[in-house]
Amino acid sequence: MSDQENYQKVCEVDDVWEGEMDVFDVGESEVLIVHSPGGEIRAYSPICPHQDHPLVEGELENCVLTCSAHLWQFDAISGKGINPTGTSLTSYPSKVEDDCIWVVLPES
Amino acid sequence: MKENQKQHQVFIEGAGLSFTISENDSILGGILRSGVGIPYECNAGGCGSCKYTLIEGDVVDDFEGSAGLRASDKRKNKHLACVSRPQSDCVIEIKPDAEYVAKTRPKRVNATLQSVEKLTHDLWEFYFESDPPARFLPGQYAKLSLPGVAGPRSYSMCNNGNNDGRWGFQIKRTEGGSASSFLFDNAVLGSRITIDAPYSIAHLNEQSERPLICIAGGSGLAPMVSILHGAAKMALEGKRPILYYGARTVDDVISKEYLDRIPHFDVEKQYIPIVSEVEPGNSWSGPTGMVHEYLAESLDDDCQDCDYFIAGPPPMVDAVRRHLILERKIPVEHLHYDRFY
Amino acid sequence: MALLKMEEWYDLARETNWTPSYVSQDELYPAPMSNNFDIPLEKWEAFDEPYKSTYRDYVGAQRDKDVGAYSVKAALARAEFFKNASPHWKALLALHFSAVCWAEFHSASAFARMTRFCQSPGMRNMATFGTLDEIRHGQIQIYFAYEFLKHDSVFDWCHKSSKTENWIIISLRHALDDIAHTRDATSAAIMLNMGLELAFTNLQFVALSADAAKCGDHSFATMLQSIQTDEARHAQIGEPIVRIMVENGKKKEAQQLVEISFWRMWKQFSALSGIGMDYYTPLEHRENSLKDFMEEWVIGQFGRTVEALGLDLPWYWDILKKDICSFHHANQIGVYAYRATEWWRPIAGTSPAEREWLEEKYPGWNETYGKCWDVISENIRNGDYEKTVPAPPPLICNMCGLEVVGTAGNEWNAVNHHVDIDDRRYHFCSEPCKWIFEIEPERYKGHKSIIDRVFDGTIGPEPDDFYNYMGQSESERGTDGYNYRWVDGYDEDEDAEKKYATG
Amino acid sequence: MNSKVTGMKTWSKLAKNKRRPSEYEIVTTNLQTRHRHRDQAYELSPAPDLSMNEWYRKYVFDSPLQHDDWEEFRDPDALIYRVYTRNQDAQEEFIDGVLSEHNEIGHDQDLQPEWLTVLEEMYTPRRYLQTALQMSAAYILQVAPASTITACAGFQEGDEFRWLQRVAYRTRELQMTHPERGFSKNERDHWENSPAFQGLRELMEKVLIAYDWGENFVASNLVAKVAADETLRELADVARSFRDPLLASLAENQLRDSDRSRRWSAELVKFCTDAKSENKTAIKGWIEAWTPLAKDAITAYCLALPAGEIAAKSAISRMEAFHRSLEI
Repeated sequence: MSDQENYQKVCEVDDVWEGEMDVFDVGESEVLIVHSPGGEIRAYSPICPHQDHPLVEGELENCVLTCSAHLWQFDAISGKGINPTGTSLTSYPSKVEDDCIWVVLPES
Repeated sequence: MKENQKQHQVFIEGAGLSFTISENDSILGGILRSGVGIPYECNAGGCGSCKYTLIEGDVVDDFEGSAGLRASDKRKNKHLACVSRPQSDCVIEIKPDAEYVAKTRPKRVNATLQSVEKLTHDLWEFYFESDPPARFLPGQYAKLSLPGVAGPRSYSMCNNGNNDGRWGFQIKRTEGGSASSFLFDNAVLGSRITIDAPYSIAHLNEQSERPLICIAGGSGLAPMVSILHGAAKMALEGKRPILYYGARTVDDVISKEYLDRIPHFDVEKQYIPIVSEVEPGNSWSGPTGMVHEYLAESLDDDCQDCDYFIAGPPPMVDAVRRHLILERKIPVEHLHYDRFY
Repeated sequence: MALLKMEEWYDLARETNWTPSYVSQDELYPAPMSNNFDIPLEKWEAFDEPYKSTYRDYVGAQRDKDVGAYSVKAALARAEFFKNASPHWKALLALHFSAVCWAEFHSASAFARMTRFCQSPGMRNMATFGTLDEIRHGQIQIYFAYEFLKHDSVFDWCHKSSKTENWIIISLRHALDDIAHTRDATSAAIMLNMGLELAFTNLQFVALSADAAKCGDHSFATMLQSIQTDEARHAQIGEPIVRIMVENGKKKEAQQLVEISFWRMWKQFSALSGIGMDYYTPLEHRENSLKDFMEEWVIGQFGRTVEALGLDLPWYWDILKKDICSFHHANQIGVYAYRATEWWRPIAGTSPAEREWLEEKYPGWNETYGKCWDVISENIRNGDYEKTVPAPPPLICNMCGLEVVGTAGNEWNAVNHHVDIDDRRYHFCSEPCKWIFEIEPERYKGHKSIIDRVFDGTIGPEPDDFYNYMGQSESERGTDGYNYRWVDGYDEDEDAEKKYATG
Repeated sequence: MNSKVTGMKTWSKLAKNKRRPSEYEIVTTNLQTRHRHRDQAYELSPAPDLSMNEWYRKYVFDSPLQHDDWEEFRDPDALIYRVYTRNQDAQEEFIDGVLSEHNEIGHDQDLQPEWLTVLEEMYTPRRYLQTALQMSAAYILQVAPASTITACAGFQEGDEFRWLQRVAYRTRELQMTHPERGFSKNERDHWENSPAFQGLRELMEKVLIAYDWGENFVASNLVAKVAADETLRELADVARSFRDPLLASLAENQLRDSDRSRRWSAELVKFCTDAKSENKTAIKGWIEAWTPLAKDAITAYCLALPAGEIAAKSAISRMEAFHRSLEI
């Protein structure tokens, strides 16, 4: 894949434990890393698609991410809206390699 | 309502929109008055919904340290539209949202105090009258500028829009609150105030056919009374709205006589007051506890298909919406509320 | 609701003794778990708790108590409070939580012993509430402590301390195991409920709660009060038992159990709460001293309760009256001096203004303990930080596990109370500690104090061996909570920091 | 300056999992002190000088049931105190409602005489059985080698007490409606002497003195409690046929509590057998040793019920099904 060289390092896997999420700076951008219970790791845009509100202030419980502003809920693994449906988190390609988390961010 | 203030031009980047706004008006007020919609709720710097990025120009923030703005937002040159005013021509970045376009654009009017009625020991109803008609939808609120009180305060109307220019508000007396101290201690019939209204999209939607459930606490009663009056005009066949009212003590419960004035509203069947602190020995026989706990026990399984209006003290609104959305899985678009802090 | 009133059926739930026939009474109630003190069974069955509560009411009331404490709003307020708290208050919180979380949770087992091995049905039921209460107290306090952990790692000890061999933890464990966990159900009930809860929880929870409220930590204050109301419910187990003992000719035994447990607990409270009250509580929030509290609540109130139950005041009452003005002052010097052996950041609490308060509350303080602090302060001013840490290990009491101390200065009065058994010399800080040992040497003589463990080679000779043994990595060793800025007062922080910081 | 004050993500003891711990783990793990030194569970003279250290060594450290790290046990319900009281408050409110409702419609007046006899001889004496179960849970708690086990046993003890009080309540209520009968007077006699209860009493008395921690846990939670509960289930079934929906509701609610006991007990079995195959042998042996007594107890009780032998058979088969589900 030509993406290979576009991967940027976000953090170490140990920085975000299973059941946690956190925001990291990658260059000029920010990325939300979600480490779901069960071990899946995802990278998302850190802002709720509803309004300009940081998702990291919400809750991550049982693979459901809840935004603290209006309680919009998303599946933490697929990023799809649970309530309301028909919306989803902006997802970035990510991988785990050498105990680190890497993402590909869109060109800004 | 002096219009001799300096005017500035504000340009919304990306949207290709621009509007003129007086130096004394908030960016949010200016945007809404020009017919554009952007997300907002509390209009007082608390909720953070109306955040924008300042690209060029100067603004002044009226509320330093507002809860709606984080340190990281400030670093990114973000401001809150509801509590910032332009000091020069500006370029800002914010995503317009058609849902928030005002059905009636907010206007400032002068009004005088016409009547006062005591609903409980500390919740009073005040009626003001303006020359222009009172234009608003059931459930909306106004920003009141009161003599001797710094900055406007938001209060919901308790009546319906009308051509007579009548504006009804319910205000709770709070110790040391300057707004309530003006209204309770200093105002006399004929006292003049300025009303900037209407605001909020948490208003009654006459197109919705879902049954209504109104949940209020404290002075959150006002928009519910407005909504119930509004609903009375709609022909919701067989779908009686229900009003849950959370009161701290038995003395805070709104009388049935007052609510009996709402047309087609059967207080015995449609009004459920819940008291959280019952003094030992009190003869209160109605439900007790917190409103959200009562809802947890009493809402029917078909509660999914209702519209919910919620207003009251922030912790109550928060607990109720958490229950409805997180536990009852009610679609978020069925909930109508403004987040105040 | 057509429901019976509690009084109509409550007694039936206390008629639950039966006569075993498939096993013997002795098998069902064996030593060391049970002891009926040769009092006939029907006398024990007459156990009557003054305040009655049903399971139904219990879960309702307890649920309500927890609602506010666990709210998001309360949690935010606590986090905010903690961020702004002074090093004084942080040290107090760290000390409080690391001592009480596991200790309270562990008490659930002591109450369970009463439920299983006592022979009074009423007590069995009350003790079941006690068990549940103690699970609550362990859990709610550790939950509070956990909120501070993300700001300050010293709070890790609220969770990890229970099984460590840190000398303060050994001392506390020794005292609690002695009175609550290694006694028969009847003795444990008297010792735990009278000697600890009835005597001291007011001191711990009401006083601390008042201080917390003054400092603006309202949710902590409310939580402490709610714990105190639980304690008041289950502590009532003690009084009816003492009455039964006294009425049946076992006053001497009851008296001794109260005397042992009260003294053991006094030593713990003296060191932990005493230092907390008179040194760690921020000066502006201090009203009463340990001595004030002890005189009112313990020597006064508890003393009257003891006499009303038909017991005598403990024989060491005069010793106690002197001890409340001295033991914790002397121990504070030790706790500060050996600060590296503690996991929190100890406070000297002897800035000029604080010394004035101490002198006012304890006339003569300057002439005695103050002299030690003069030397410590002088060393700090001169940059001789190593001189503030004593080289030789302290002498540790083989009963209470705390330092053997006396009044410092001109009135130096340390007396080495000791007992010799089997070629081993046991040291005691006081006559009552020695008296307890001599009542039943078998209970205590095999135990080694932390210093004994150094001398017998259990702990290796290197300094790090000592800390490793106590479970303390390098970052878990206490340092002065103010980085010595207290010496000339806390005001000129920046200058002082420069002056004392780079040691 | 002091080295910079920094916080931690979680307790160091929970950090190795690299997983955000649940509230249950935060407040329930590692709060026990006695499982440290083989001869010195308690901080006083080591065994044998201190008899309580001797007790703990003999019955816990030397028990055939062994685990290298008891602290790793987790309650499958992850129950904490505030959730326990919240749940049980709701259940008790429900029970209040059930009792009140039946009281108002004069439920007890309409009971048939032959059913009243069953209540008198078979139901109200069960408060003694509840006491024995309360005591039994209390023993598990005080010898449990980890705080997570302590908590499970503590809530179980609370549950047993809950039903002790509810049976006492019903006893008094029945007595008030039927004062001519033996309610609240003869329960102890039935418990001590009636053939129906002697098996259960023998079982409970012997379980109470099985002091080895492992054996006690097995005999109590996997055998005796299960047997006692299954007899209650049979009694409730009979209640339905005698038009006593009240007893049926109470029993159903009580058995919910028992299900929780079975969940954590089964989890503890799995935790032990996953760690050491010797534990499997030990648990299996204890179940086999205690089951005959339990079967006799069930049979004696059920034979005194109108349903008789069928009841005994179904109760026993449910107990055996539970044992099979443990996959020992």
